[in-house]
Amino acid sequence: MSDKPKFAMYWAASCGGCEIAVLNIHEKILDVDANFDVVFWPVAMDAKYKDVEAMDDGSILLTLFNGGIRNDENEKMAKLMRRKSKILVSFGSCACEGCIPGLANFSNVDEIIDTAFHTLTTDNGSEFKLQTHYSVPEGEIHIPTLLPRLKTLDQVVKVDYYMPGCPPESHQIAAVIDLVIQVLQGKATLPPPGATIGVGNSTVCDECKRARNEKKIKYFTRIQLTHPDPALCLLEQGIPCNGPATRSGCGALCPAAGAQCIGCYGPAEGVMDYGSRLISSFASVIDGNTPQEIEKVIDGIPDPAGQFYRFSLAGSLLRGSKTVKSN
Amino acid sequence: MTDQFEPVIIGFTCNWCSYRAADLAGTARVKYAPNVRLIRMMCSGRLDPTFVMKAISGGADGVLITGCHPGECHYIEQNYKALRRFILLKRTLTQMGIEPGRIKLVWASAAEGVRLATEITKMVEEVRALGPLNWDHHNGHQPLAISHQPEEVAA
Amino acid sequence: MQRLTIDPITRLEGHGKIEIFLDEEGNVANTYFQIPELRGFERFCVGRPVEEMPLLTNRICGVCPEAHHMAAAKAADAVYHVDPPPAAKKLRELLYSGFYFTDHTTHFYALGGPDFIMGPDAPVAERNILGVIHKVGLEIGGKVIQARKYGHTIVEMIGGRKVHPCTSIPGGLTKGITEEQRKEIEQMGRWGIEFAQFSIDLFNKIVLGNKAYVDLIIGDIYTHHTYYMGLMDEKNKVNFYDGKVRVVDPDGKEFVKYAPKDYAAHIAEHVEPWTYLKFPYLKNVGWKGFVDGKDSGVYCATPLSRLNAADGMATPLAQEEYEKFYSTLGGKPVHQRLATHWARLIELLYAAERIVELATDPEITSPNFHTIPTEKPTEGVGIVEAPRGTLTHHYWTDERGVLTKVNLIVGTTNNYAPMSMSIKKAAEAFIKKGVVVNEGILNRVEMAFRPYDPCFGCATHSLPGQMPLQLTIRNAKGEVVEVVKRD
Amino acid sequence: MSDELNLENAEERIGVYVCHCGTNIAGIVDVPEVREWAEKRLKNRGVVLARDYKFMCSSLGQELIEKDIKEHQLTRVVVAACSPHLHENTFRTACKRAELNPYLCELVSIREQVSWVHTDKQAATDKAKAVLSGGVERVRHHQPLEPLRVPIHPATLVVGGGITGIQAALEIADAGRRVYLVEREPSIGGHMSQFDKTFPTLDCSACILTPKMVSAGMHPNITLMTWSEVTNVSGYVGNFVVTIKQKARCVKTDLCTGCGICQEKCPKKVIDEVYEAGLGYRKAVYTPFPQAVPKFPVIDIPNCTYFQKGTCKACEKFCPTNAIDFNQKDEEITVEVGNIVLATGFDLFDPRRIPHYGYGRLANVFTNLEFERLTNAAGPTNGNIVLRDGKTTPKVVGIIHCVGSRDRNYNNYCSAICCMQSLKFAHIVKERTGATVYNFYIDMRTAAKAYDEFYQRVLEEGTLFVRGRVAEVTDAARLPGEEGKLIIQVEDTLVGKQRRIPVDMVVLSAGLQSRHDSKEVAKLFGISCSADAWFIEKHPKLDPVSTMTDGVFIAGCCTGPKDIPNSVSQGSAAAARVLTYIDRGEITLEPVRASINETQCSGCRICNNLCPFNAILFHADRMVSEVNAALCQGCGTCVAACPAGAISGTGFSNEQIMSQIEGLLLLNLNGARTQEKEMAFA
Repeated sequence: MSDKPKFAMYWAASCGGCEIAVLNIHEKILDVDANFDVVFWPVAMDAKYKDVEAMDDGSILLTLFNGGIRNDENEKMAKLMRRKSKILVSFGSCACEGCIPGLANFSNVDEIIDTAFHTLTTDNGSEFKLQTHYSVPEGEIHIPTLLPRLKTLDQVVKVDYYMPGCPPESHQIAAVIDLVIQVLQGKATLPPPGATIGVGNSTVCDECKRARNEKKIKYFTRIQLTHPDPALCLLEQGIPCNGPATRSGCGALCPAAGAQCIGCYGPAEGVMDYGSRLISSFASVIDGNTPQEIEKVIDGIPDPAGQFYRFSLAGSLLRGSKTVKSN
Repeated sequence: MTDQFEPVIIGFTCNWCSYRAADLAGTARVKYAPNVRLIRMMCSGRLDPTFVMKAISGGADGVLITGCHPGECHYIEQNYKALRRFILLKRTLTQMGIEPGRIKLVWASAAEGVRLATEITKMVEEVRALGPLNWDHHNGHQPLAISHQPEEVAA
Repeated sequence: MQRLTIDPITRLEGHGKIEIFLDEEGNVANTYFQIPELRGFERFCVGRPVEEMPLLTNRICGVCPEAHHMAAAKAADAVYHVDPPPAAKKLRELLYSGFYFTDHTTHFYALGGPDFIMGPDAPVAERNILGVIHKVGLEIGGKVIQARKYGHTIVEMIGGRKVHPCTSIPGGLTKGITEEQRKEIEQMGRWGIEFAQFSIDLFNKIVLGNKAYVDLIIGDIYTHHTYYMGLMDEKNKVNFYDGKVRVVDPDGKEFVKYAPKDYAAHIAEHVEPWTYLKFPYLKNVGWKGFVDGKDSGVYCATPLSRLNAADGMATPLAQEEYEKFYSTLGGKPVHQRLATHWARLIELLYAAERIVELATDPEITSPNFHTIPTEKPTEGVGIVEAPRGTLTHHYWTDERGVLTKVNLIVGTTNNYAPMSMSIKKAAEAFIKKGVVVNEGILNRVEMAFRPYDPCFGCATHSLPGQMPLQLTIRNAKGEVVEVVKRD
Repeated sequence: MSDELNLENAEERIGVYVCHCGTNIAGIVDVPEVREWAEKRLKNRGVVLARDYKFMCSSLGQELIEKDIKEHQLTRVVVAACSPHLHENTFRTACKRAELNPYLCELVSIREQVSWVHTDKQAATDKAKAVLSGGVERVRHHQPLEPLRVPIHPATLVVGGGITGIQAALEIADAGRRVYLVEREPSIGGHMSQFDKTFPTLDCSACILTPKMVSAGMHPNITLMTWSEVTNVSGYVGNFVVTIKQKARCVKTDLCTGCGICQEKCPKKVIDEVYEAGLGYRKAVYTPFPQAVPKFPVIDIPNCTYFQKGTCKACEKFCPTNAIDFNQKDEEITVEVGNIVLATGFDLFDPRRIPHYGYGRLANVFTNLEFERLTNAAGPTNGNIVLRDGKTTPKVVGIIHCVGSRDRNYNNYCSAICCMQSLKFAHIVKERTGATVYNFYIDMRTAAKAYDEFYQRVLEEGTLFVRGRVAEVTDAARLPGEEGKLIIQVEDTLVGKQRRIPVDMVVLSAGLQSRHDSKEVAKLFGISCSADAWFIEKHPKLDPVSTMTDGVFIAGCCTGPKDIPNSVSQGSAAAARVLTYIDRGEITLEPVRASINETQCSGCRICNNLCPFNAILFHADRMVSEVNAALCQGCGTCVAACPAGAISGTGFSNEQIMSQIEGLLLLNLNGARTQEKEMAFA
């Protein structure tokens, strides 16, 4: 083992996009290799849980942890990585705020499993019952147990830094790796603990090229039902774009491609509840003063909870809907 | 206390109308249910939906939002913004499974102490009927430094 | 009784694990291939507006988000009964071909190829892309990175983002491409054709030139006589983006060809209580367990399956290779799973050729890339061919186009049953009484499912690729008697 | 994602003070228990000491706080007592004396919001604890602030040229300050100019009013703007910008001498609904009354033959100074003022709304204002009290009190002046006609200097008083002697029987009500109205001429019915308040303001049109928005609306409100849940 600082990357309940995004920093990967001793990175190399367990606590300098905490194994792993790592980075939307899988917190686990095993094409004998510990003739085999709701990493362990995005943009990842390397060489200092890194200071509008005016929303429409002016703010054209509330850093890719921002970079600095910011700002500029007028405009948003908490439900103040049972 | 369920309701008031209505109810010795705890803001336009989320996640069984009557806002028109936010917020919360009766908007002018008191008592009974919300119980109670505190450490 | 646990990645990590039970003699009694996670997309997509599905289902898998993006977009078109303008369809297919190009390249050079280029028994430290670079020469590394970059660039140009594209909406796309972009894509496509041919030559030299490998490929160990499925154009040529689903039987005869909307009449999903993943099979043949043959509904959906199910390739160079493929391996259908790697290269070539075809289509830069839906949204099915198998999205909505029901049959899932079978067969072949379990065997077991390029991202969350293995041998009491690691 | 509420200031040393307010609080809330609880339970929230005291607001109570701040190095103070609207300032000043920034003090109300409104002692005590802990959590996040200082523009706007407005204007002008006096009608004078005599002294209204009108008109420091209306008000105390619409007079005031020839020559007669209350005529070019100030007439365009038919121009032909100018247009004039006095007065209750009193249907039923004109020497009958036929002198007159007042069908309130006015009428009728006079009253209200004496005098004069609300006035004769008369049907509650009293003339003492447009006016000036649409005082007893809006004062009948002496004194009072501001030169404002963090602002422009005071400007060059602290009124709407969380507000920051919520929820009402919650502090 070299005496280079140790680096680890781990995924819990994630789609793997974060890993791809890291691979997409191309040449930069070699810098990682040059400056770090990569001790644990399931996708890229072989290493075993036991090896990590064997390491001294805090012996890994930097761990990028992506994926939400969906089952008991994710949770165990999160605690292990926390113990072993000096700096634990909550990497990607899933770990930071739950991301799309966090929408599962609108339902409880029973409903989720029940739905998945009662689709049109599923043929399940009425007696069918999923079992995490199952006895086969040869012995017992087991699969992990889903938690009552998907948790963000920082709801399970203390996190040192947050790096949002679905996935984080590769140029941001590269920048962060550069920073860490500079810190190692004493050329830079780490941001304050708890900081959000690899992002801009503002929100997506800051990077969006579209022209903007004072807002007065007379109606909300949907992207497929209109041909919006490509040069003008989408929100002003009634398309519920989450850009105003969403952390900058992506380069406003979606609005640039004619699509509304869906909020994958999460809330801006200091914001406690992403969805509330959107509810408040969208509502404030609705053009209507009577309940009737206002309701009519709001009817244009068919799924408010999904619209406002698309990526951040698991990390929101409410964590999920009322049906999410106790844990 | 009796063992009947006593809901806790957080009430947001504006400095110019509804808070003064509450004061007036006081000076007039109008009696109402003790379950509401009021927060004073300058204007109902200050109402940030985050406050409502915070109250619910912190264990409130209901939230009462009050302000000047439409057209009588001390800041001319800001209570309309409160109304717009309230309507959108309520729709969102309904999707989250929170009964509409738990979130109420009441206009009360500085002269309407009695009205405010009546509305409060009415709401307390409605929420009592709905039963405890106990959000913090099933979502892990948040201690004073809320977010980014591991919940089990907290709970 | 002894028990082997092959736990891809790590023991508690749980991205699919294999349980191998040995009888008292130490022969394989049974194997269980478990998928330990479920995210519940079918549940929480309900209530969402249908235009969000291409964005939400992206997040099912970060490796093939493009596939879900496309399937969702097509299902959404169907929900609105809207036919996107030709330019939109071509742009989507162009994006998709770019994705295929990257994905197949990655798999061959980083994941599948090394087994052959380096040899199954080479130490794992060498059996990876770096090893390949050392053996074949440094410039190849550059080429591979280049190829991945090009693919991503095409995806980003049309899809707006490198990972999780955002431009497909009901009725088409939110943007088109400029003439400059078109030129750039065309050039990348032409380079891609050369790269694909280079890769095929490499395969011929190293693999087909080596008798041991050829034997391994055509040997019985990696062979299953199953049904084969793939998406075909009207001439029964392989098409990734559009067409009808064609299934051929183990003898290569057409069993059925159905339109996406009819999928439910032909596909059903078997469930086992010990895994979160379901086992799709051909409804009209029936579920007979983890067995192959004409009477078992188990089918396979991989590059090999597509070639088996097709009458040929739609582009000239790929067609040549297609013919060479079957003449070399003794006619259709080819049941040897390891041949999938070769088949994948043929698809790589097709993808590159298709990129050039589409990039040179006069319509491709048309500003008419979206049709506003006018009909009432109801129900719709969208099917595309994901690299790892036929991908089906089926949505039901209310009159506002808000989802009320969802059904997803995702790529890798198609191959869950055959994969389980391959694993069992390999285990039986290599783990026999008296045989010391060693690295070579581990890898051979691994080689059994690597051809499927399993992406549990689609089914659970983990990534495809090299799955470092560990074998723990326990006696009947479950005590560890031997641990064989690969490091 | 990051946390707004971390306890960086966990080191605060907080002093808690719980007030008994005699028994006002202690009667219901177990004050000692609350104190003890705070000391124990809130210890780990930074509470270093908790005291209770009989009257915290007393000088001794305040000294207690000051002493503790010094001796225990308190960094924060929480007082649980009455409403902040009453004593926030008291305790802030106490802190200031002890060199603690006054804004580090929080006053929570356990009187108005707890002890006075709840009966269950346990519940009240629990709530008091919760409210207190809310205050403690909140105060931890208070920031030391400095009040904002705003210079006061020395000019003043007075709206309404009645006696109240005139009085206010004169007081301020005499102090040497500029006043803009705006009146909607062609002349100042208001209702008082229509009266004949004023009770109880019976001196002639015109005689005492005219001199004031004149001096207001000639005062060098008063800019008189009649035939004008305020159309827009912007800015804030000390710096209002007011737009005034000067309606076209069609008379060049610089040339007009007020000779009145135009009025003589004008061929067009118009019924004078305003000044003569519909009893008399005026011309299409007119001054409302001879002593009008200013003396310049106006042309009533809708009634002017030239404007309607295009010919006539008599006034122009005969005007000796060519002062007539048919092409005059409405003008908009903008003035800057530091303070505003509203003296917009009242409207008379319209007795038509009470059909059974017959006004408008029965010719000889008159309103009080009509009767004032009848008795006025300068009025349509030169002061002769006659019936509608213009000649017959009534032999029996019935005066009905409380018309539209003290009546839940119309206005619940007492109009304050009707009793005295009706007595005055009774006296005048007797004096001038010797007729029999009946006064129908509910009860007699003569509570002011020399009022009751006047009542006695009228009694002695032989006016007949019937106690009871009149049921109806009819001309349907049923009994002999009723023919051709108006019959007043009333229950005499003194003798306890129904009576029908035939009279020749009925005078209705219609009550006072708020101006028909008072709600719009209130909105224009940013003040609020009561349910009856009277303007609301800052405090009904202690600050009756101020409003919630700094720099806007109210006086006279626009705040509720008043007699002349009260109106005049309110005018003076308002003037005095204005002059104090002006002399101070500047005033201090609550430092509750919003500000935008420019690095975090994305320039999304959501906030841009949320501010009714136009305090938010957008810099297109830097693509960021900015709040102008001088214009910001601190409502916090933009703070709540900013999607980027880039706007913060002093005094009511997110941290303050969020932690107050947590504090309030610390103690739930059910014992079981209480325990649950307290774990949060473990």
